[in-house]
Amino acid sequence: MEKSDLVIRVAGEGGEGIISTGDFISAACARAGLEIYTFKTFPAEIKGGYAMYQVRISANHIHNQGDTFDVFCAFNGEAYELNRHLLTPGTAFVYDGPGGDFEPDLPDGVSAYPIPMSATAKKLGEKRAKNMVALGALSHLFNINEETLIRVLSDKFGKKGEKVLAKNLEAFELGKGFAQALEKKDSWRVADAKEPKDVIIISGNEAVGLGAILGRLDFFSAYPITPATEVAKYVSEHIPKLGGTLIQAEDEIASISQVVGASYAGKRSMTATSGPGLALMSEMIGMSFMSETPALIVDVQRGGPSTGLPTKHEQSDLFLAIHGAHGDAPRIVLSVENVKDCVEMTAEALNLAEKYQTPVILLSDGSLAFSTQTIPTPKADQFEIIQRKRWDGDGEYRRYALTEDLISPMADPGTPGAMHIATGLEHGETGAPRYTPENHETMHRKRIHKIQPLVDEYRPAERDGVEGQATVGIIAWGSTIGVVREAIERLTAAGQKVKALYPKLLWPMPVAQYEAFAAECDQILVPEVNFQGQLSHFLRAETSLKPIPYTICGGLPFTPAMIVAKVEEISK
Amino acid sequence: MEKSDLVIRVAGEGGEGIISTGDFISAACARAGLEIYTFKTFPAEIKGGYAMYQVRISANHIHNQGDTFDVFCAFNGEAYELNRHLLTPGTAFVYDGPGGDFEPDLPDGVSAYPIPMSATAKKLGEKRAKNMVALGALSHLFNINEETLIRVLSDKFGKKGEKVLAKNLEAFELGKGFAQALEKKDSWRVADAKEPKDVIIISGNEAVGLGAILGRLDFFSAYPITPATEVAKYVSEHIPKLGGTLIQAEDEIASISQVVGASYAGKRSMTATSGPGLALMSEMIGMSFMSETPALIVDVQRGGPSTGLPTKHEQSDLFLAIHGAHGDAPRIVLSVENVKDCVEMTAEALNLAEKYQTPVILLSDGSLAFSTQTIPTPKADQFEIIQRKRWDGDGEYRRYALTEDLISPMADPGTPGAMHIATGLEHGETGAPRYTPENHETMHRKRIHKIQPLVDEYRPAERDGVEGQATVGIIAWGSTIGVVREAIERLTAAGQKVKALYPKLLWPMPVAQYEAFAAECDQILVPEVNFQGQLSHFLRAETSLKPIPYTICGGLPFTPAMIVAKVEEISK
Amino acid sequence: MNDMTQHFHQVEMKPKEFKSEVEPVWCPGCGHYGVLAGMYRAMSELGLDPNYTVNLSGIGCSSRTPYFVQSYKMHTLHGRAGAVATGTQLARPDLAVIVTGGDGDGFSIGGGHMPHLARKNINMTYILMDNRIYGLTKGQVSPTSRKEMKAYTTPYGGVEEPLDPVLYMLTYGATYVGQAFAGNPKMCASLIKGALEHQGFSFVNIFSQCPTFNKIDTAKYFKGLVVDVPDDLELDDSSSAMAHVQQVNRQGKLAVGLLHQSQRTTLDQEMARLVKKVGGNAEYDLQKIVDLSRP
Amino acid sequence: MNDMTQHFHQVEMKPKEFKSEVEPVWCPGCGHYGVLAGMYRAMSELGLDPNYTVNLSGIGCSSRTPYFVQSYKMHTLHGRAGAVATGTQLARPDLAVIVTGGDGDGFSIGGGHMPHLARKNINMTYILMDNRIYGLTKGQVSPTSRKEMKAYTTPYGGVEEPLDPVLYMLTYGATYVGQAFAGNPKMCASLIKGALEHQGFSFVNIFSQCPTFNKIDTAKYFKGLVVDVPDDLELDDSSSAMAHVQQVNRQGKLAVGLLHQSQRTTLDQEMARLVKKVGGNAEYDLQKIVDLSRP
Ligand SMILES: Cc1ncc(C[n+]2csc(CCOP(=O)(O)OP(=O)(O)O)c2C)c(N)n1
Ligand SMILES: Cc1ncc(C[n+]2csc(CCOP(=O)(O)OP(=O)(O)O)c2C)c(N)n1
Ligand code: SF4
Ligand code: SF4
Ligand SMILES: [Mg+2]
Ligand SMILES: [Mg+2]
Repeated sequence: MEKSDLVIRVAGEGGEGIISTGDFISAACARAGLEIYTFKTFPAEIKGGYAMYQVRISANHIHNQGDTFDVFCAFNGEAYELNRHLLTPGTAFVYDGPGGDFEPDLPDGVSAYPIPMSATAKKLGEKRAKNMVALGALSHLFNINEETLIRVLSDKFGKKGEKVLAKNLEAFELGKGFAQALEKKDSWRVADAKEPKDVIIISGNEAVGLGAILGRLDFFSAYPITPATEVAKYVSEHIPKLGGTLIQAEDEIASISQVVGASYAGKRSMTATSGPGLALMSEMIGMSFMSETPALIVDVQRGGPSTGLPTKHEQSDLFLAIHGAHGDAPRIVLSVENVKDCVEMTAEALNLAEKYQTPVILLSDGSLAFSTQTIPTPKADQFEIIQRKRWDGDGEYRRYALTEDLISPMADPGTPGAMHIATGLEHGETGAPRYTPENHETMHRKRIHKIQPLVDEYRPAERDGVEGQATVGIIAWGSTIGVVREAIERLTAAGQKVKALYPKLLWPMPVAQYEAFAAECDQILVPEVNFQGQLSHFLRAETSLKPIPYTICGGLPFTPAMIVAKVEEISK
Repeated sequence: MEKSDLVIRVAGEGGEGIISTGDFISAACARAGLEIYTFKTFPAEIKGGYAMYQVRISANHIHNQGDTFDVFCAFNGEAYELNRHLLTPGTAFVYDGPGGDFEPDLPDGVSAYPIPMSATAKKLGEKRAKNMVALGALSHLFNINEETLIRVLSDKFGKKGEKVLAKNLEAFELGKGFAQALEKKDSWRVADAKEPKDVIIISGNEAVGLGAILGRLDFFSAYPITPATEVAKYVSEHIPKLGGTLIQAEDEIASISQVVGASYAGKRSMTATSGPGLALMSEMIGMSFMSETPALIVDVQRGGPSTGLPTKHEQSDLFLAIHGAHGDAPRIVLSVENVKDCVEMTAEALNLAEKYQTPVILLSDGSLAFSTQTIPTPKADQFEIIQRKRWDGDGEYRRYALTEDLISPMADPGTPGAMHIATGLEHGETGAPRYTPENHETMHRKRIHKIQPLVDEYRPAERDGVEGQATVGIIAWGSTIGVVREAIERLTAAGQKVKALYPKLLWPMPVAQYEAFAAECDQILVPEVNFQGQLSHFLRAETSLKPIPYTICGGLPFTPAMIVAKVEEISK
Repeated sequence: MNDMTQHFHQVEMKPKEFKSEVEPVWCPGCGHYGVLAGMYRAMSELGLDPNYTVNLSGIGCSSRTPYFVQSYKMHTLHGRAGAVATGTQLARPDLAVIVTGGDGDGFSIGGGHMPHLARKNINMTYILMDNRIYGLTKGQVSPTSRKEMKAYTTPYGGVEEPLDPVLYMLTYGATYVGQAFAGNPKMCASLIKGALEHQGFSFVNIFSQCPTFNKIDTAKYFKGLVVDVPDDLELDDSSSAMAHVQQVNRQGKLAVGLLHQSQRTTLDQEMARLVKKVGGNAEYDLQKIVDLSRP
Repeated sequence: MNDMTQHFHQVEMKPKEFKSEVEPVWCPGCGHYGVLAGMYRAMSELGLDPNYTVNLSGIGCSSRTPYFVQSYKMHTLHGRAGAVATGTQLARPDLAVIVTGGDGDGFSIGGGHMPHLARKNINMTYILMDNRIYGLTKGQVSPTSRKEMKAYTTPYGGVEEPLDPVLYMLTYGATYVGQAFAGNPKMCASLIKGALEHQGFSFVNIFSQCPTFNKIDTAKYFKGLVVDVPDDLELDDSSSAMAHVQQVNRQGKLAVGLLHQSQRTTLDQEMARLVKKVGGNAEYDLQKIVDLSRP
């Protein structure tokens, strides 16, 4: 790795401005034409507690949060203690001192830069300026573009008045001064500013919201849950601008019910939740399936089961997403890799729900929820809006007409001549109850087979790595894909014959693609952040693949180094 | 099939005494030392509509409802119309005539016996006596033991007073008289009375209730749902006799919540529901798993998905039963074959929940729910009662202590020195929240691996058919097993090399048993009443088997003949 | 005007013309027939365009009602009709939205949704067909069953106090609350008509006998107990209605008639206000929203 | 006597001895501290044996309470504590069963269970820590949020009428209803003590400020509004309580103190009656039950 691909971690007590420090660095670097990929952990408790913000910065494209950090900035002793074991020879270490609450006993080879953050803030009479002191120091030490940083600060604090801005800039300058007085002992530096790119910087949850808006969402029903709530927050701010509606429901069952009701009324409708909410929605998702009413459910997965690890990352809702309803009720299940996907695939998922008249579950996860990333600025008109098939007024209307593509025209209430019933009972073509064996088989086939063409219509799962036969083929889903991309880069650079497949359509399964991929691999490795190896299960069940599951479930994502090591282990 | 293995179908309008006619025949035959196996369909609507009762009677052991019926008794024209296509040369046909509401145009070879049921009942001035006339005729024509039948009628109507009894017996005699006046044209007859056996006659749902009582259930929380409600009905009548409690909750979420609460308080606790209820329970089942609180959930499956075919048979909740919760939360899943299993496996499932401190889902289905069968009278003391592991008072109490068998001692509230918290949050050994990666992995392993020993402890799945290599091996679950048993009998009798495996423990999967079985079979056939082939899915995912799924989902169970035909088809 | 009143007096249809092609499947003597007759009549009198009407229901005998009515309709899940209807109404405030369902559907499994329909003042009409029993599942106690009732899972008699639907809905802030007996389809019709005309959440509780499973709350029983709301009841004050209902209940009687009607902004009006506030419209330049996330 | 009163006056423990080893994780100034202090004090004054006490909760800041109290305890799911507690109480009527939870937990997702706890008169104490906000999820409107509140998913201000927990519980038939302000732990303690002593379902609503996310319902705000229940309120008549609460609300104030207390058979007593009626006991001959199914 070139030194200009830099990872900076800032940590301290929640409320000390850890998050805003990271956000300032990110924004400044983005303005300087660099890419950023951030990763955060929040305190499990409401106030105080340990908070961490890590930002990876590069002049090149970044796929994940990195293996570890190069620069560590500790605001307090707790942050130091929790990260001490991660400091290795070469790490640059910036900390609050003298005058901080701890004195580090550093491992050999760590370059330390004491900056009197608390003391300076105290002197300035503004405790909250502590992070500005740190920021000034970091900017100088690691070449964070000062000009863009000052502009970011001015934009942010300018709104709060001249005095606030001046105070913060003063702290910044003091921090910078302390750093200037120190000798630079390491070679870490952020890449130099480039031509600014046309990017936005946005978190995974906001990106889902943005995707929904660009996908011309009409109706959103929310019930708060970590780590999904910010989707609703984003949508609530913008959906009225489109004339749409966001309602906070009394619970997740009401949310999905309202979505189904609004969709019946002809509107593009969705909700977003996490595992516990998805579990509660199971019955109504079955109703959406049976009554063929479009519905989009975004599940931002968290550490499970049950209340589990509500603020931590996991990819463990795949079983529930694919199998979570009584009876046979398969649905479309997609998963996003990164923030860019959050925008694009949410818009796309709305289209798929409308097109196939069925529930669609889009899986995101805890590591993307709060990860902010630079992505090319989406163009509002780049998103095709697919409308549901609507009745053309010809002949007699039958809601569940058996058509060639198995998709029946819908009719919004208010369409003369098309009054009908949508129902969760088994029914014939008109919607009237019908319990004969033949009808049940026919209608089952209609509902289940109608989504099959998606396997071919959907863009093929992306492939990565070497051409031709590989010793190891990796299949990854969700945010693990970004980690695998970098592992593949490193492995192929090292001459290893490895390749990877990145499915985003998880159900119905693109079996032929899996088979073709596997045919070119001696072994198949499937890394995922859950205990049972959930995608491995589906691969074993629905393809001829014999995947080697590689599972971790400690609340953290994989790192590229872990994947590299695993590949090396199994290809020995 | 010998002629004394007889299937009689009685059909007509709901409310005409179809069900009681069938029940009388069943009871009389059971008293005469014969076995019975019944099968019913109820009108989908509340009153009126088509009702059908089929009873299979044999001197030998019966495993299912039979291929079709030998004797058909039609109370009205609708019943005739609905069954006409099933009348084949050889069928005996008893019907209401002259004076009924239809005149049959019978296929060739059907032996018809007109009995003026309505007219006679009218003459007697008691419309409700219609079925007694039919019963008298049937008794005479098909050798239904008159003595036991009269005793059954006396026991039943005796309670209602002399006059009622006399009137009914008069109708019975008249019916018999009409039959005596007719010439017997077929050779169908019920086997002669044998030494009465020590049996009870009970439906699948009542049997689940009885199993719960004999398993010393303390607490049941009910919410009505077809086809599971009779479990609660039975328990409500008898649980107070044990000093236990049944509560009707406001919904299924409350039911499973109450079960978890009662179980925390130290009581053997359960609920019973059908698919929609199971879907709603998903989140709290995850809580039972995470907090390691025993809970038994009986799911009497019906036609799905959604409201589906609420009164019809299906085996389609296996996906939900095994995978229905967010996060990794595998649980014990069992399924019953027949009414005898309903008694025994319910008692057993209560033990397993207690022993493994985890949710247990016991699957029954719509075809067993109302099927009454003769089974050997259970002995109240034949049921071992396994208590949960309780703290012995030694040392410091930790609710989630990591023990050798991964099962931690529980402590009922009121145990001094053992105050603790049970929780759905990830936790350390004491129950206090703990979110470290290492702890999550350790506790996950504990909860998931602790049920693994069950695979070996549980009685091995029964095997059937030929010894040695088979051309076809059938794996069946649930009530389909009974159908396969008979198919295997016929096929082996015909010299076919077939065998079968009857798993009742569906999760965790007894992989070694499946492998050993498959090693002796050229092909594996998996018949199940659902669309996607749900057990086949799990076999493909968790074993090396390549099952041939044989799925039907028209609301009706398989018949032995269907299995035989399928085996013949694939072994060509 | 973007509300459902625009679809009033749009058609001239006799009550029986609101019948659909599906025949009711209820038992003879079931009170639900009376409610249905009342609905037909109310729709006819209002001249309600069935193309702009959505009937929704949950699961139960009563929840079969939509099948029998000319309109758009949705047969949803047990207890969820109100929540589904909320989505429909907010999505299309120009529709007349009607929910029919049972006492179990509404106040047992659906009980968690009821307060929010009322306090959010969702502009719909909720008709509760209260037979004090679970009909479709063959006779278990419901939350409105009287304590003395023996039923399917309470063979030794009930153990719980019943609840009073209108008292609940008054507490929840429903802006229109009426109560009737199915044996009086005329009163049913007039209350349903009033409910449909009402802007906001309207609730009509209708005592509806279930001769098949509820042997104690018979038509005769209900008939003997109903007493009309006095003319001088202060209709716009929900506390008066509550006091009146409690007083009649204490006498062992049942108050029938319109109990309460008041005006409050409906949720769809609030939403329209929001849209206006932010200058929302279908042509809004989405790029402006994207641009907010520039670094 | 097989009820929880047998565990009163069994221990001599100071309020602080009811603290568990887990330190509260709430923000400085959070009202929930006051509620907790009230609980410790009530338990101490009652001499309640913590070994026979079960504290249950759902999910929320308030639902962390059981962790901090000496007793058996269960941290269940969002909205489900009341239903879980019902199972615990019926299974072991000799235990003192306490639920603590938030306004969202109790009246949003858990709202479907509340009526049934009350009307079934489950012998437990339910303490609602009403901060009029979703605390744990960082500040969304709850069903008790005032309409004017701007919050996480209501950036342009709220759109719904709040509900009043005590009015609801009075309508539901709770047999003990009190209301207090967390800033007055003494009143909290006395109401909680009364609730624990009460046989039947007792409900105490406690206004508990969330300084972190609810900037309008501050401690100061609450403090300025509370008015004590007058001495002459007819405590055993729930309509008096309802009228009083409504009247105080109309003045823009908040009624605090004991509002209602009455006696009615509890569900566990009904169950015990059933067992007695059928001659039930642990030694009952099960074979007799089997034999009922002989043909
Ligand atoms: C989730 C779920 N649980 C249970 C049922 C079974 N169920 C169907 S209708 C019904 C109750 C019907 O009673 P009510 O709502 O009062 O309507 P009625 O039949 O009396 O008109 C129940 C419990 C179901 N369909 N879905
Ligand atoms: C099924 C489910 N949905 C949503 C959540 C997320 N959640 C946790 S606490 C909470 C609300 C907390 O508010 P409240 O009950 O008022 O308690 P407070 O934090 O204000 O004390 C929510 C929505 C959850 N844990 N489970
Ligand atoms: S069961 Fe009762 S409610 Fe249902 S249709 Fe029959 S009479 Fe009506
Ligand atoms: S967020 Fe609010 S309710 Fe939660 S601990 Fe902080 S102050 Fe208390
Ligand atoms: Mg009812
Ligand atoms: Mg709150």
